[in-house]
Amino acid sequence: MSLLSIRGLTVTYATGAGPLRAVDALDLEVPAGSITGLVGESGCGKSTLGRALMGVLPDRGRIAAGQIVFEGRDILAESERARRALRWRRMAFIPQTAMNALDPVQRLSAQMAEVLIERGGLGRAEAAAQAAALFRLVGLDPARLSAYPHQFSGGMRQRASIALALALSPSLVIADEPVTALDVIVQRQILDVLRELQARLNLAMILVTHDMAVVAYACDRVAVMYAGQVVEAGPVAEVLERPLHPYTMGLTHAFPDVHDSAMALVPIEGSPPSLLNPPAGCRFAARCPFADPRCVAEPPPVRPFGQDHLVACWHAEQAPALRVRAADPQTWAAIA
Amino acid sequence: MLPWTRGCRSVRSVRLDPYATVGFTIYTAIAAMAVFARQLAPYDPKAILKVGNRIARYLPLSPEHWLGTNSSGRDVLSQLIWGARSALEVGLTAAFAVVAIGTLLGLVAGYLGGWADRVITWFADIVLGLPFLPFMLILAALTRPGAGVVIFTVAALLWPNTARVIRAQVLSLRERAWVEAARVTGCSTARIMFVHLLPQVLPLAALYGSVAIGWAILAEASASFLGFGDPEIISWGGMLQESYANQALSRGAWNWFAPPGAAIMAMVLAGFLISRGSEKLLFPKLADQ
Amino acid sequence: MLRLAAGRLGHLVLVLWVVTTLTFVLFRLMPGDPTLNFLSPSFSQETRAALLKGFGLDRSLWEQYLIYMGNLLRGELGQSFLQGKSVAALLGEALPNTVILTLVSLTAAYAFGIVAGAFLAFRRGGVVEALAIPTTLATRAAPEFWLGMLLLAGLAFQAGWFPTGGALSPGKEMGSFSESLISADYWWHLALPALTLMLFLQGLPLLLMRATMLEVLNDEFIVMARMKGLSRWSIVMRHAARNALLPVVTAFALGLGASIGGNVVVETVFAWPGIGRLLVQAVQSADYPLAQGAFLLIAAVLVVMNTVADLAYAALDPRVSVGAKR
Amino acid sequence: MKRWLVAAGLSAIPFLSANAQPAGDAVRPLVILTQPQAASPQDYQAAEMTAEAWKALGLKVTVRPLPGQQFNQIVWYERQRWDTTTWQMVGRPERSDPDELTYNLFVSANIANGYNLVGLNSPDYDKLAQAQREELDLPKRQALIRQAQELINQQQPYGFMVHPKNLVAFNQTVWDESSMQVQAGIGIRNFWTWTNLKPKGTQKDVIVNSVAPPTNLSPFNIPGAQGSWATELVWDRLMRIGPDGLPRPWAAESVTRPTATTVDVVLRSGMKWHDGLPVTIEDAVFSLEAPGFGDKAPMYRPFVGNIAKVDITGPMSLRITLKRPDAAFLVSSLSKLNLAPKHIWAPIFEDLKNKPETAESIMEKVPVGSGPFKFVSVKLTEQIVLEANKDHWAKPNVDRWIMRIAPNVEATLGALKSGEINFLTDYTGDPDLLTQLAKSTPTIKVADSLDIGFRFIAYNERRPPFNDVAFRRALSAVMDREALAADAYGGAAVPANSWISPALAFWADPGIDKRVPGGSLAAAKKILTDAGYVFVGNELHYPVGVKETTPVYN
Repeated sequence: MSLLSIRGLTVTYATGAGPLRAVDALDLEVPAGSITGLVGESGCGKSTLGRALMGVLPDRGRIAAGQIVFEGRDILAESERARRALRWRRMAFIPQTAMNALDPVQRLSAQMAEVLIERGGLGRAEAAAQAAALFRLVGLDPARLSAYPHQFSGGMRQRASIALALALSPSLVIADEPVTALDVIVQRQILDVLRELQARLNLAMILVTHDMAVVAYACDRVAVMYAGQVVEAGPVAEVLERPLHPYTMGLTHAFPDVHDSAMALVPIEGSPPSLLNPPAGCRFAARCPFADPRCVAEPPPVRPFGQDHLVACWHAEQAPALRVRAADPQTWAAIA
Repeated sequence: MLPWTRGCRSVRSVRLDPYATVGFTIYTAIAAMAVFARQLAPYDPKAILKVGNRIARYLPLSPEHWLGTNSSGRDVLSQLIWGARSALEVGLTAAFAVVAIGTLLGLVAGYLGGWADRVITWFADIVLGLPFLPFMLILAALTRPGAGVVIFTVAALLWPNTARVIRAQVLSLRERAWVEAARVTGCSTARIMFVHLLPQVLPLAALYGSVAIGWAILAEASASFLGFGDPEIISWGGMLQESYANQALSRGAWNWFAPPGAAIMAMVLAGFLISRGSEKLLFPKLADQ
Repeated sequence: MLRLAAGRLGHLVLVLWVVTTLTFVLFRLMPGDPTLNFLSPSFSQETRAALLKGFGLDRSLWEQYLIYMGNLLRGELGQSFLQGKSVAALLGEALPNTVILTLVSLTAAYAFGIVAGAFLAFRRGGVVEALAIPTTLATRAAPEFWLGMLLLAGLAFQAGWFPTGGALSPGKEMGSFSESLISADYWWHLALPALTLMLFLQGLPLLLMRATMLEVLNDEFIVMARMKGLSRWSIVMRHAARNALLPVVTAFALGLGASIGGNVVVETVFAWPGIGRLLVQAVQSADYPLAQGAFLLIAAVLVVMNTVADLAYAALDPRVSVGAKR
Repeated sequence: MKRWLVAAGLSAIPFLSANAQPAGDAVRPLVILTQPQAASPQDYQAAEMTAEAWKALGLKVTVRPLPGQQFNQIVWYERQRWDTTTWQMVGRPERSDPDELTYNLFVSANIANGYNLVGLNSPDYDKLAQAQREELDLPKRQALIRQAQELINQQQPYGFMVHPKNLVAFNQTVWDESSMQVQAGIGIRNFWTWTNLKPKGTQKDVIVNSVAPPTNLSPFNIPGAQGSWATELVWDRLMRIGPDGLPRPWAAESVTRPTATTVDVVLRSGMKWHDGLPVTIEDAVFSLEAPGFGDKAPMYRPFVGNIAKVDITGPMSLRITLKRPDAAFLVSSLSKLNLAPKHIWAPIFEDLKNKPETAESIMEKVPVGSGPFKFVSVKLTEQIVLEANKDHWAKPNVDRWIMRIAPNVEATLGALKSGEINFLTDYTGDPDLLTQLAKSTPTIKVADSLDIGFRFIAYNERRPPFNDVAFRRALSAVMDREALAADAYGGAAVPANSWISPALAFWADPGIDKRVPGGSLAAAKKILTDAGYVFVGNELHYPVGVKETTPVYN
């Protein structure tokens, strides 16, 4: 039983040229007690998905269709009041850029206390104690609670953000590119913290990233998003070892491996399709070295493939052969 | 947000924004009045009109005098129309001066940096320490009052606002690849500044200019009101001052008193509306803090 | 913060020195001579020469400059030609009136502007905005004295609700300025000039508040606050307003400095006995020592308030005041 | 290029027309200086109307307003520079005697730096002016004064415009009109009104207004017309000009003139300074002598210039010996000099000896006089508050005399309406509006009276062609004084052709305003052509052979 299951979720943005479908009829299961990586290029809708889950979309965005079943309740069907009650208490958020995400003119103690008191119902003293405990939990010196965000390094700010997210013991944490802005060493430290805490607190976590290496390092499961849809999902080991979707194959080459930085970088040529008028067939077809006329004409359905592995590709059956071709940079270069 | 993108957006919004459209319409109307004053004005604005051998003072609104006449028997509408000319002259000259000085110094400070930047910034700080109206009054008292003083004061005291913004923009532009490329291919500093960078910052500078037009008109009106205007030139500020000196208010001569004030307001407003796309333009001092 | 303050103060002194020197040059360039005001058939050339000597105008510019700076440092601004009183005393009488007028109108303008600006930021794109923004801009675009005259005509001459000028009713005697401050009469006289200035000044805080509020509302930490499920009140008051107010507070300090000099016109319309009116009268009657003193005072207030604005911004924004990184 | 063409075109005209009519150079463009409209809308408009009239004579005329400071500088100190200027002489009680103006305005002694701005140099006039000054017999002096007026009428050194009317207004629910005094040439706004004014109700403060801030209030300074209203009340004078326009003893028990050059004064006894000390005969002597000490009271110095010596002849009496007979001495000196306390001012004069300042610029914290009112507070740009001196022999009926100082004419009218002021004493605005206000507001009553002063356009005889009497006469002839009085001065004025106002009926020459030589455009042109001037087309040229050598005013 998943902690969170998303069914047919569609999020649109109103633009001058009509609605833009940032997330399009997306399905996703997030099991309890694991880290699910949500990976894709920028603009593929993964951050929108994170914000949609939190119920805080930008002004022009709205959920057009679908269900979000969280802890057995369809939260989209519930009142705003009920949804607000869930926020931060049951599901929390770790933002991408902690510098802007923390109020620049308030001390961290105040920002912690605000959540603990207003949302957690703690007294002032309890809140202070709890804040100190949370700081220790994420590896920060509680004495630094009196600091302002700008006095922290990037890594420290991200730790503080994690502490904030964990303040009310949520069951689900959505981390939106939590390490993107950090240098490699610090990235690793933060990921370690996330993994350790996830295990210790038995959290479910969605880790949104564009970096396959992060997924490989930190996640249990992975969902690959392309142009507003999940194109492949499954356990990390399975997906990375035996990618079924050409896009996943491309991505695994497009980013330096955390373990093996010597591996050749193979960027995927071209850019994702417009979400205003998505192509009729497979959305990746235009950039796919293996696409054929059917790919262009018909959207591939999501199919289970083997143990716990989902993919949306007409050519999933030929995956082993394609993986070999995909390893050759020439294959990708031909597209351009 | 980078100042550059801010600039881009405001420039684009000038074209789209309905407020800006209104602003440009006002400017166009005033410019038309100024250019065709001779054709549009029904009377010589300086002619003392007579009824019999008496001066035609305070004639009410009529088909002959749409806005009536004033205390010295002059046609108010004709004065209003001719006033557009001096408003435009003062406004444009002052705005041009502000933009020219501000852009030049902003470019130099931003692109050259170093001591040039420090000197210009320091100079701007001094200028910001001079109170605008009092400075203009003193200047008017020690030279011949009139538009020259107004234009000089506006140019001398308002350039720092433009310079600051231009400098910020240049700072971000100079790091761009194409500037780098120009440098590498051996373009002279002057060439980079004036051929490559200048066209990029001009739209932003022009927005500042549109606000400066307004300040110049207001300054001219204030100077006239306090008795430091050029009495020989027909200007809206002068008309207000004249109506004030002749108690148009007590007389209830709204036809004399209201139009020039409204005209000044419209012209200043037009500048604001045009620059509204980027509201920070109105608060230059704060924009980069 | 201390280092910052020390730096700003050093800068302040430098700017003040340049401004005072500039003033000196400006006034020495004035044509004619100050004795003209004693125009009289019996006024002999010798007397004029003696007077010039009395004002030290017969010495070399350098000597005059040294004397001038020396006098300034001692707070000695000379004697008003026309009023037979020391300039310092006249300025001392006028300054509190200007300060009160400025403070009251500026505070009212900012109180109104902040609330209305924040409101407009929330009500973006409605009819209210479509009406309010042009109205605000128009008020700001109208010549102050014109606004003042309209108010004076409507509310004082026609309706008779307010006095026509001055700071106190005729014959009212106040032992001290503080006595004036607590008299209803003073505030009744203050109402119209303050209202005029307020109308003129409210545009800036309103538009500024609206603009920064809009910017802040799109900031990541506001989104985060919403995600945290915080109440609207907490979001607006604790996070949005606090951050949006920073530039507004700075603008207030700048406005205070600028307004002291900008009050010239309003003070003249309402015969408000402040520095601005004093300056206008001094300039009109060529009372140079008085004009020079008033100008210096206004410039000094402006320069000081510019510095205060910088420091206020620094003090309110921990990014500047705490830690060196910006 | 364009300018060259124009220049060529201009020079071509006399050349082409030379055959038709020989002529000298064209008269240069002339300039009328005046005050800016803001400062004096009436003079400004009068200048404009005059310029229009002169254009009909084929002249190019421009009106050039100058701000106060510059205006005074140029007119007063740069006498070679200007062509014509508007100017005015204001009415003051001491000018109730024609001597001051008759002498100062036109005698040749005042050409260099005195009141003879225009530089009229007429030995005949000088003789008349001196003769009237020394003539103590009234009918004879009257004849001399009228002779002088006719001489000036022929010379036309000024284009006289109007004698203004003083407009004042008061709240008749507050003040009893019957208690007001009308002074010839001044109206009801005068010393006698202030000391006699009776309140009708509980408002016992008379609140008057001034549109200009007075200068420093000192017994040795003339603080402008408005400031004088206050100083008159604070400092007593030995004599005062009565409502009838004649001098009468005031702080003196009696003033007699035993010979043409001696004046005997008996000081009123029992007078006290506002600080409580008695007014002594030494104080009186000091007050007559102090303006003559060095050059420390330049404004008052001329008033004692004819005093040879002052002797104390008894505990309360003194004798003044004059250098020359002076018909106007009682008016222009004894009615003008303030009684100043010696115990305060003697040390000040002593102190001033080694300083450049004059006594004019000294102001006591609370100035001390002996008059019917004493100072309470002074803020020269806001208000002056005087309170009644209950110990004075002529103690006023009002409690306080308050002068509000506000240059805004609109606000002043509003203040009258709202009751902030209850006696409008200084109104420079549109007469119509005041009349209308009185009509719509029954509590307000307007009183007007013809002033002693006059307004005129001065012709600078230092600059040709103004040195030519024919040219001056022609200019004066085309000025429409009726229209000026009606339009420029809003009807609150009467046409003038003399410096002596009809308000001074005894001295004025009735009908002189109708006797301007010429008097019509045709007549004026004839005056010019008779004098040799030539109209070339529509342009006035000098007589044959005369070159224009005077530079255009700039």
